Amino acid sequence: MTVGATADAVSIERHNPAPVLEARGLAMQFGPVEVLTDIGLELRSGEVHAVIGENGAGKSTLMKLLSGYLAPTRGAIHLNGATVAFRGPVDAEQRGIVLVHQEILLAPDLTVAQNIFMGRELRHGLVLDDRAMNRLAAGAVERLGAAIDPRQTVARLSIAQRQLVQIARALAGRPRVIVLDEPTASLTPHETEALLNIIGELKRDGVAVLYISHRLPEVAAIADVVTVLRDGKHVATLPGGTLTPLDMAHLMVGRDMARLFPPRATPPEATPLLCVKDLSVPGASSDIAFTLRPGEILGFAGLIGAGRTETFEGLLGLRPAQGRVTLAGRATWFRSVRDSLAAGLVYLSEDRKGKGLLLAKPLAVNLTLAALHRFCRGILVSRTREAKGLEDAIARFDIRARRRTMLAGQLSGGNQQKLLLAKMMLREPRVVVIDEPTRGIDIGTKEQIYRLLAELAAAGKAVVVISSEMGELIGLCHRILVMRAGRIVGELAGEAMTERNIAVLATGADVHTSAVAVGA
Amino acid sequence: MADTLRDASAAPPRLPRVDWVAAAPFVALACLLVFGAFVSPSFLSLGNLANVLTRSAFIAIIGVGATFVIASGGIDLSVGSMAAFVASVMILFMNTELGGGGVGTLALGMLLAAGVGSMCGLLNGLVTTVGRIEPFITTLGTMGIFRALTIWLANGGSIAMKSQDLRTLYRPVYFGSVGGVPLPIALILAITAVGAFVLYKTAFGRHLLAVGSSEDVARYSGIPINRVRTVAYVVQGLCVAVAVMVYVPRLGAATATTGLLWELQAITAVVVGGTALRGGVGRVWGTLCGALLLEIVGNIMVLSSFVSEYLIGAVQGTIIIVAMLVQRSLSNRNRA
Amino acid sequence: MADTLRDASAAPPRLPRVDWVAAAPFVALACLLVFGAFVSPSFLSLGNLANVLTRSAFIAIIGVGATFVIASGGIDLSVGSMAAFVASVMILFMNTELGGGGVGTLALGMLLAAGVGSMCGLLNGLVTTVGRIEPFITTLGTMGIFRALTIWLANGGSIAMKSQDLRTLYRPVYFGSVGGVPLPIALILAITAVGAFVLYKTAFGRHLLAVGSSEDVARYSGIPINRVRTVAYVVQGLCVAVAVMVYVPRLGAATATTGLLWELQAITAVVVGGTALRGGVGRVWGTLCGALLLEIVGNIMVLSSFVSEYLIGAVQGTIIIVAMLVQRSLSNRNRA
Amino acid sequence: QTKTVTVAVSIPAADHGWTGGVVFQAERAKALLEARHPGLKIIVKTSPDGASQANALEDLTTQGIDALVTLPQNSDELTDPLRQVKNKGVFVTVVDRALSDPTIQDLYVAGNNPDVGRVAGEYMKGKLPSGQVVVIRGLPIVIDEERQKGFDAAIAGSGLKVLDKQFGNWSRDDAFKVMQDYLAKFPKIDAVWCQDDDMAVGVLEAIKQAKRSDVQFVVGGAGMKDMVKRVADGDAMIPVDVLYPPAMIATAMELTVANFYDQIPVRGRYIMDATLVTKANAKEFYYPDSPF
Ligand SMILES: Nc1ncnc2c1ncn2[C@@H]1O[C@H](COP(=O)(O)OP(=O)(O)OP(=O)(O)O)[C@@H](O)[C@H]1O
Ligand SMILES: Nc1ncnc2c1ncn2[C@@H]1O[C@H](COP(=O)(O)OP(=O)(O)OP(=O)(O)O)[C@@H](O)[C@H]1O
Ligand SMILES: [Mg+2]
Ligand SMILES: [Mg+2]
Repeated sequence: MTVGATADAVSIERHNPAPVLEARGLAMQFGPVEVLTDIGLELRSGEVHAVIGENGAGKSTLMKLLSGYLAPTRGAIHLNGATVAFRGPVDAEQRGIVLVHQEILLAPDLTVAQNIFMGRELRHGLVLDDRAMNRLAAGAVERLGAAIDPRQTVARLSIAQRQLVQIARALAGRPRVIVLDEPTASLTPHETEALLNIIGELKRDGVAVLYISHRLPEVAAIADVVTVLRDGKHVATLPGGTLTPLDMAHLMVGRDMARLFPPRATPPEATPLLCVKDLSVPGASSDIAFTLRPGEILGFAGLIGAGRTETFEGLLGLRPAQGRVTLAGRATWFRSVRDSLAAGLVYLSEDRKGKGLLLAKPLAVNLTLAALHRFCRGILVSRTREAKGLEDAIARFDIRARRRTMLAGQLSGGNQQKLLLAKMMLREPRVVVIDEPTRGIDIGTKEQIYRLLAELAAAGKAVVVISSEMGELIGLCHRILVMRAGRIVGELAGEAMTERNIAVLATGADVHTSAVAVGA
Repeated sequence: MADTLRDASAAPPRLPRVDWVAAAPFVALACLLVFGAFVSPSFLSLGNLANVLTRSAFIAIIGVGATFVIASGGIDLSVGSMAAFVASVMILFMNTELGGGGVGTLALGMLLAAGVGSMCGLLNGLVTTVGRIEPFITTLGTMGIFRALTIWLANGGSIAMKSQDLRTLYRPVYFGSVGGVPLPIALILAITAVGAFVLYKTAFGRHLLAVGSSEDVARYSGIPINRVRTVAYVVQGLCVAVAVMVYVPRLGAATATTGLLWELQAITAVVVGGTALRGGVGRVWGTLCGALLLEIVGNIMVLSSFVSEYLIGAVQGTIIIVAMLVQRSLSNRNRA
Repeated sequence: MADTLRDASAAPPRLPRVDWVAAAPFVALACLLVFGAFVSPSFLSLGNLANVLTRSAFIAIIGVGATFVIASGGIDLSVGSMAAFVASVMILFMNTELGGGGVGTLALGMLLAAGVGSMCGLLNGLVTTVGRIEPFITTLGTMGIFRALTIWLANGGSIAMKSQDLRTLYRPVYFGSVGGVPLPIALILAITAVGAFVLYKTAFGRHLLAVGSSEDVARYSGIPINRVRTVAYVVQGLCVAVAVMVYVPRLGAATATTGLLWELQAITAVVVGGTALRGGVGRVWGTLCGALLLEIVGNIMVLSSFVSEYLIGAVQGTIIIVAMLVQRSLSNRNRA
Repeated sequence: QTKTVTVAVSIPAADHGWTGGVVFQAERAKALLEARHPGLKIIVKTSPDGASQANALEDLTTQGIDALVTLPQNSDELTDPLRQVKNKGVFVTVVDRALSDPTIQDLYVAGNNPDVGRVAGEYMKGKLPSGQVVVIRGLPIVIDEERQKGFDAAIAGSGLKVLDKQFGNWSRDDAFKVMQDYLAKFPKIDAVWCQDDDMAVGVLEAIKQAKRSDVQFVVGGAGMKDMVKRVADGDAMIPVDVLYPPAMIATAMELTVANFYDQIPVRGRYIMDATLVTKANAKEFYYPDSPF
């Protein structure tokens, strides 16, 4: 395997110019833990170099090393052949290397335009030229296939919108090397396509692109070179064209991937568990109506801004809303999230950093937060039970935590998602609403999560999946409801559940959608 | 594409016609004015209003600086003592009559005040940024220091301007007026306008808000966090100095009680004005409005006869809380 | 999976032997003790140390409550006035001699104090949570209210315990000692221990810290944010009441100046103790340490005779800042 | 041989004009006395409030002292702490504020607070058979209360009508504000009593600004040098001043020290009555070098 890899690497060398950016024997250590060992990587201009690997493999860490956010404990970085030691991200940015973070890094109180131009504001003389900045910002975002008011404060944007703003900011700097760490994780096919087109343009302009994604078809479609990491070690570097998503999966996980989606159990004809009528959430959605049976997996599709998240936040008492709800035949209304939790409904937010986890607190604290009573002896919180709970969760959800004492914020993105899942499952819910369940999750873990959701359904729980990945909705759900501009515009089931139909309903027009956004 | 445009534009909450959050303090102020008019006929008299506005100059001007500090994510408890200290130094200097005992002396005195003020601010700034000490503690410390220095300079007594001519020359700065408008009022408006300009229209202001909103993001964007923070404190110091320049001509003296509790009033004005203490947002005009609000509450207390002098504090506290409630209920409209 | 486990065992949680951040306040305290010993021979005398520890009881006990409030992301400026108010009510009640004028009266008085204290706390809590008003403003308002009520109850004068027998009966609570340990010191330790237990070992404490570190996360996890916040203020109120129970036997009277600036001292103690004002972290023992630090600084000021009376405030301010610098430099070791 | 005596002086912090004067006078007396008696050690300590003064008393006694001269922040609060000092066998001199238990003090030098109010009231009554006066009080503490009571008692049954009472916190600035508002509120004010000369400064400024001729005069108190000077100069607005000299602390210290060095009996009560300073006697009470 490795032999073949090197051979291919050589063949790449032969017909390519010298690399712009090169990593030699990079190693990174956090406290006692070495999370990257002797990584070598060559990046050439006009080339898209994809880095793939499981959650926690070390991708983001590597990218942070290459863009000056972290300093390597060993090894060297060469820029145009010369060794460089970045004094920080700003230094790296001035040398033409910019990183788009996996997690959102924007100032919440400032507007979209203000964030995009932060640190490099336009001005005539003393005065800031806000008009120009707003105009350009609007353009930059539109180029990414979205329309966001540049004067909107970031705090009011949805995760997906924030992600786009981040990318727009990076592109505005006209970098020579751009590092995209899971840029499409929270994007719908539409924006994904726009982004991939832009990457194409960048290539043509001779920009070098480092691209991280767990959406292997994307990688297959755009990568010229693919580097695979596993547990912080370099596994292989191969030409992109030759690899199918399945090969990649194999290289990443190190075992043969079973089929991604579990067999679909036939939907039980049980009486509806949850029945929602004319639900409306001010500012996001109106007259939503649907029913949910025990053992059923119901999908919600839609474009960014379709209002899916808000709809369910409204339903579960997380934001003001009106409507009629019957749960197990009894009419109820959830005034607060506590009501809905008590009634056995859980919601896993798409914003795991902002609303899911206490990043500055240890894993155990996060895990038990929503169900602390289960870990108490009388009024005492039992550390031993917590530790036990953590071990169970780590085992059941395969959370890659090098140390039990880590802070949640130190987990890799995907592992944070798994921790959040574990946390909410401790509530032993009847109805599970999961928003973007596999955002930033590696393919191996995706399979685990899909299996888990299927198991939940099989165990008679009702599951709602809100996702921007049509593939996973189609592969997983019994029925799919499609939302547009805050309304349900259609229901698809059985054979009718195709990318095309979803796209048609979601956009309200007969547009062509690329195969790119399909889950592997 | 076209569809997403329609789609997304359908969803994002369109900014409301009136930004209630920003308007709230002014509405609260209006309510208070009406209330005052009911409480006492003399309240709306021109003379009274002029007095109140003029008096609010100190807190209003200091409040502009406080808005900067708070928007940058800091806090400054030392402004009151700082005012006393700057005033003492200024007066002691003017008593030396350097600069000819006339306008020259005044000018030099004001310059000195400005200098001392910014130095005090710089001290606060450096200790918090370079020394990396919670601003609360830093400025609590310097609060004690400035106050003590004042008392020490005054030998526990008061420091008064000796020369009567100089006083009469200086008096107009507080009591005079240009085109019917008392000078201090004009000054308030000027300073607030400048403050608003700097905060909203210059790169420095933008960086200040960025730092206050998210230090990491600001740092990654190459903004010199420590410098921005420090400058905010210097601005605060300058505002204090300007306030002192208006304060001294009023009674021509600095005493142990000069500037007592001004820090609380300034911060209250800022918060009542709609600036959150966690930083990242700054509402300069709101602060002005908050300062007026505080001064007016005090005025109404004295004008009205139905509150025992013992209970005035209680009523003031209640009014401020109620004023905030009014605001809150208005701001909530934005949610809808 | 397997390798995850291996990794874990390979890398045992090797936290630094000493957690410097937590240790820092104690080190600062130690330095101050040494300093004090140099300044005055009588400083280290048992009698003096006992005095200092004993009188630090008020701030230390109130500080425990403040740690809760601040850890929950709030702040309480009203504790000083609240103490004065609770004390007045307590004394006025005991002057009625209800309950037989003996131990009964004392017991009832203390019960009443506890009741009033928690009510005051509840008020603060409800206004901030239900009324959704910045705690800074709320408690600034109630600060004025409680102070004014005290003045009003005292008719501008002071409220003293009338019955001498009751005083003599009550005095031991401050001046008495059990097994050589002055009662207040024992009480400090007890309260701090209880505080630490509640904050670190109970579900409520866990929820409190969660709310303080991220309101959203707490809410999405189904934690009753408002209730938790409110209870934090009630705890603060209770602590104030307990402090008052120790304070009254000491001076046997409440006046308009009782508890003046205690809020600042309490908050300083908390911050010096290593609790950040932004919430999410609470160091109860650190707060105790901060309270001692403040009291000792004051004590050294009185014992030392080389500082002009006018400059004491300056020296105190400087010492506190230096103490923080010591801490900061220590805490940085964790980075290494 | 030189006899060594340690005298502690515990007084309020210099947080407003009058207390500032007290601290100044104490420091000055300390210098004089220590110069006169080698072996004499005087420790002057100030405290911002009753509780911290109690602390200071503890700390001073632990240092070992022969005598204590104190101007208590508040008699109710400090009676018990002073009793403890007394029980340690220390010679206790109390200044200005009578303790609730007089047996504690060996020597009591009283600047009679109720008298400050009474004298002012009597003067106003005499000057204005009928008229409207406004009052600006100090801080809501005992002294203020006593002065107010004295004033009310003096003008009771006279033609004087008190229009309004507000606290000026013994601060010129606050007094200025209050007076401005009084002037806005009341079309006719005949006279002002403001309890303390520091506040009188603000009051005069406010009247001057309002250009109001109806206000005939202002009566302050305490004998601040600028005010005494105005009286001496025959300023119509400040016809008199009610003496309440911070120097009384010095008197107390003198006597206390005398008790140790010059074998003369000093135990007892010294009431310094609140003298009415008029143009006639003003010269005697004018100390140009005092900061107060
Ligand atoms: N600040 C940190 N302190 C300690 N460990 C860290 C820190 N940051 C990351 N790690 C660890 O380093 C390893 C690699 O993390 P990294 O974020 O690079 O993974 P990743 O490949 O980006 O995973 P994902 O696909 O989920 O984003 C993980 O085990 C993570 O727990
Ligand atoms: N915190 C918020 N405050 C105000 N408006 C918001 C907030 N979050 C999202 N919105 C707006 O509500 C609309 C719907 O949000 P969102 O984009 O999350 O819908 P969605 O269907 O969940 O899309 P996705 O889940 O793919 O992000 C968007 O237009 C967004 O701008
Ligand atoms: Mg990552
Ligand atoms: Mg969403």
